[in-house]
Amino acid sequence: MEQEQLKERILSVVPEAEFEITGGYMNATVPSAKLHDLAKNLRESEDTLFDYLFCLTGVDWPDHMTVVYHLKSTTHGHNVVLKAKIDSRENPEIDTVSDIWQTAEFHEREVFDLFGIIFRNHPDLRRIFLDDDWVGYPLRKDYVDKVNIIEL
Amino acid sequence: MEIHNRDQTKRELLKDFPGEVHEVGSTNIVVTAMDSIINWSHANSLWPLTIGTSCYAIEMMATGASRHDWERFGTEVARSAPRQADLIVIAGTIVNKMALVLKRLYDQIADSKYVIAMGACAISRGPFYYNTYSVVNGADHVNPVQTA
Amino acid sequence: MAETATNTNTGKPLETQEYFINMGPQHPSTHGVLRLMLTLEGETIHNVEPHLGYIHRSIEKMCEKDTYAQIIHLTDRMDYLSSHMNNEAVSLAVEQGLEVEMPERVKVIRTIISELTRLSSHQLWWGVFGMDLGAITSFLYGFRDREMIIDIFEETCGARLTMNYNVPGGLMFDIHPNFQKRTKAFVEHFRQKLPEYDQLLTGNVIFEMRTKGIGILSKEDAISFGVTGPTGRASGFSNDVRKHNPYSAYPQVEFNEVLREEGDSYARYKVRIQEMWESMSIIEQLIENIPEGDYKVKTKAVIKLPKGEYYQKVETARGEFGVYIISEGGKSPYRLKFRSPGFSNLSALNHMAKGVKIADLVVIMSTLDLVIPDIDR
Amino acid sequence: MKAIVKYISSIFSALKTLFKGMAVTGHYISHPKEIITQQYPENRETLKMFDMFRGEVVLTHSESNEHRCTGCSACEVACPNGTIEIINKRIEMPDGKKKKVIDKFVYHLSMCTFCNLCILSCPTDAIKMSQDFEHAVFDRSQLTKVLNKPASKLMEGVR
Repeated sequence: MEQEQLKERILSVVPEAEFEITGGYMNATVPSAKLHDLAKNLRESEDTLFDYLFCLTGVDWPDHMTVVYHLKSTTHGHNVVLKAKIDSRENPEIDTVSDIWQTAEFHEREVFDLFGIIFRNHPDLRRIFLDDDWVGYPLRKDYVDKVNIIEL
Repeated sequence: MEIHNRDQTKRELLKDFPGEVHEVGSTNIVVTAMDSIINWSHANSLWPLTIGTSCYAIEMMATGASRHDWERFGTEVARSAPRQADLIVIAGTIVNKMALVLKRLYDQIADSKYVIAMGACAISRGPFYYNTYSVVNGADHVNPVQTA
Repeated sequence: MAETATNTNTGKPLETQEYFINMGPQHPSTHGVLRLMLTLEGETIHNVEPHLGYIHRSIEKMCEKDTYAQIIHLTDRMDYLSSHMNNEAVSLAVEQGLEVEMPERVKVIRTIISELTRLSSHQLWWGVFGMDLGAITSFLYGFRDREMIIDIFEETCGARLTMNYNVPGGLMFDIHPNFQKRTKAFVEHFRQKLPEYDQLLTGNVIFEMRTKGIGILSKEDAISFGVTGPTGRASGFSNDVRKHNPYSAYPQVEFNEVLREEGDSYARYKVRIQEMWESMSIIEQLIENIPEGDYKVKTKAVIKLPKGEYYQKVETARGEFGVYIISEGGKSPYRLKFRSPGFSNLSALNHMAKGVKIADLVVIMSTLDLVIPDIDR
Repeated sequence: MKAIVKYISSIFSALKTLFKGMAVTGHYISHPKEIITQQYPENRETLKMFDMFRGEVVLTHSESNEHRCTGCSACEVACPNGTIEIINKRIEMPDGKKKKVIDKFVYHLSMCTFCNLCILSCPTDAIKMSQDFEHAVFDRSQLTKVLNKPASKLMEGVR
């Protein structure tokens, strides 16, 4: 599917989506509440069929957080990048997509571990890399650790 | 630990050697009983514990493989259970979560035990010195290291 | 299945109980410091729960403070068996941001060294796979041939494993005058030695019984779990980045994407063996005519990437490796994410290992070809 | 009956594949020239590393104990993990001007990852990688080295 068609397709599901082309991919920024519906729609529709989630990233911005989903369709060969904007930095929450792509289960645990974004309805949301009693979320920009981190 | 020179080390190694060593030219002739030399070599061959956490593990495997072949020195087998080993080669970065495991492995090895820290990450964090939140500052913070 | 055992005194069926067993982090066949919590009934696995983080070194956090040239030496230490390809991914992403085109010479050399790295990784995997199955001979043979490749690397860039040969904007050094001669000699040598691998393992009855039909992963699951690389291709998931998103000199060369349909451990083994032949063919196509030219383009001493987002994926020996750079225009990235192939491949382990015996878990893990620092980062 | 034939034939095919593998091993027993094991440390005299091999960073000194390091700290900045520390001092020149020269070129071998960025960044080619690889010591503090030799001077004409 061409980028323009894809754009219309996403707009028909989420009218408030914003688009941007960077890094060779089309980026669609959507509110976090609409993400799950849009992802399910794109995964299951015959004309889009995004069945391969190849990257799931959490990003910490000064005033909000985003979760970035890189999607590809193995049958049609087209790509799209979905960005879910989470307004709150204190209590970031978003619906899980692990029921749509199974690989998201691990990736979401990683994002939870390092950014503290809570994925609702996730089957097993625990820290994956760090100890269970670790305080704080180290990949956030305001994370301070006087004991371990030696600043250069 | 002070560093010995070559002759000193040799003398120290031969202190409990069961037999006489006669130097003939560039080679040595040993006069001893077969049983006692077998027992001596059993007692003095180090069996390492394989604890490879990262890149260094591959180099350690390469040391044990066909080109370099550490079995020439009596390091016959690399064991995976601490009870059978008497040398830990810490090959790789030790992070906070792994430090507890390493400490337990060290405690489980029977005396006398030796530790070799191999590579920059194990000796002193190496590339992971600055701006990292999870790496232990050198393996000697976890257990004593005899050789780095 | 055997009938349920009964208590001889009461005649009632014996109650079986699930129990837990810990595999790792100190275990020879977890290939590092992976810890698995196994839920077992007898010897049958009901659930596998990977516990990660025993080598989590916070590389992504460190990258936010480093310059782009310094990031390269950290990517070496993630998937150290395909370090050159990891370096290439970061280099390509930065070059994409700077909008510079590499000279043909750089592209060709990068591709040759990538394929040599892939060969060395597969050789090591083959050796260790045999060892996991209890055959120590393969370990010695795999490493013997690997040392020849290591010699080429050592002569070209001075390092054996963590090469740091790619830099943003080209290569660190030009190739050594002996490079072509040595590489040709290696390919010739390995074309004779690879059939030995088949003689030692492939046809062996014990080997086949231990791998055929073990750990089956269907194509749908492979896509859903994002299982890439030889593991995914053994399930019929066509995911070779070299074919689908060609980079460097891959558009110029002819090679086949190795695909198999079975999805079991034996298929994964065969895919890797076949990939070694393909890699050798790629090297042979390129090694004769390395174009003349510069080995790097001139970049600023401290590279500043324009504001924007860059995603670059490459095919490492384990699968699709992605670098996602978010730049705010500074000399270090705002956020850098590594999409490591091992992490996604590991997420399928529980699905594949359900219902197999505990000894087969070692086979499945070994054919997934996990590198734990790549997973933990 | 069929099962018995299958059973026996599987034994024979197992033996056949076993001997096939053993034949490969046997080939190498009878061809000792193809064995590649290095007899280190016996071959220490003849063992030569490749020219490019990155063993450790050294500061090259000429015969008259002069080096080329101006103390510009470019390598210190380029190093990803703070391996190099350059301590400068000010000395008074004969003509009364003060000049900055290096006091200590501290090199932490225990932290070095041999990434070669310092060598590339050096504007005066003062440092290079040596081929030395025998670095084992008994304590990690011995791995911190001062690279400039005592009483060494900056080479004439290097700036």
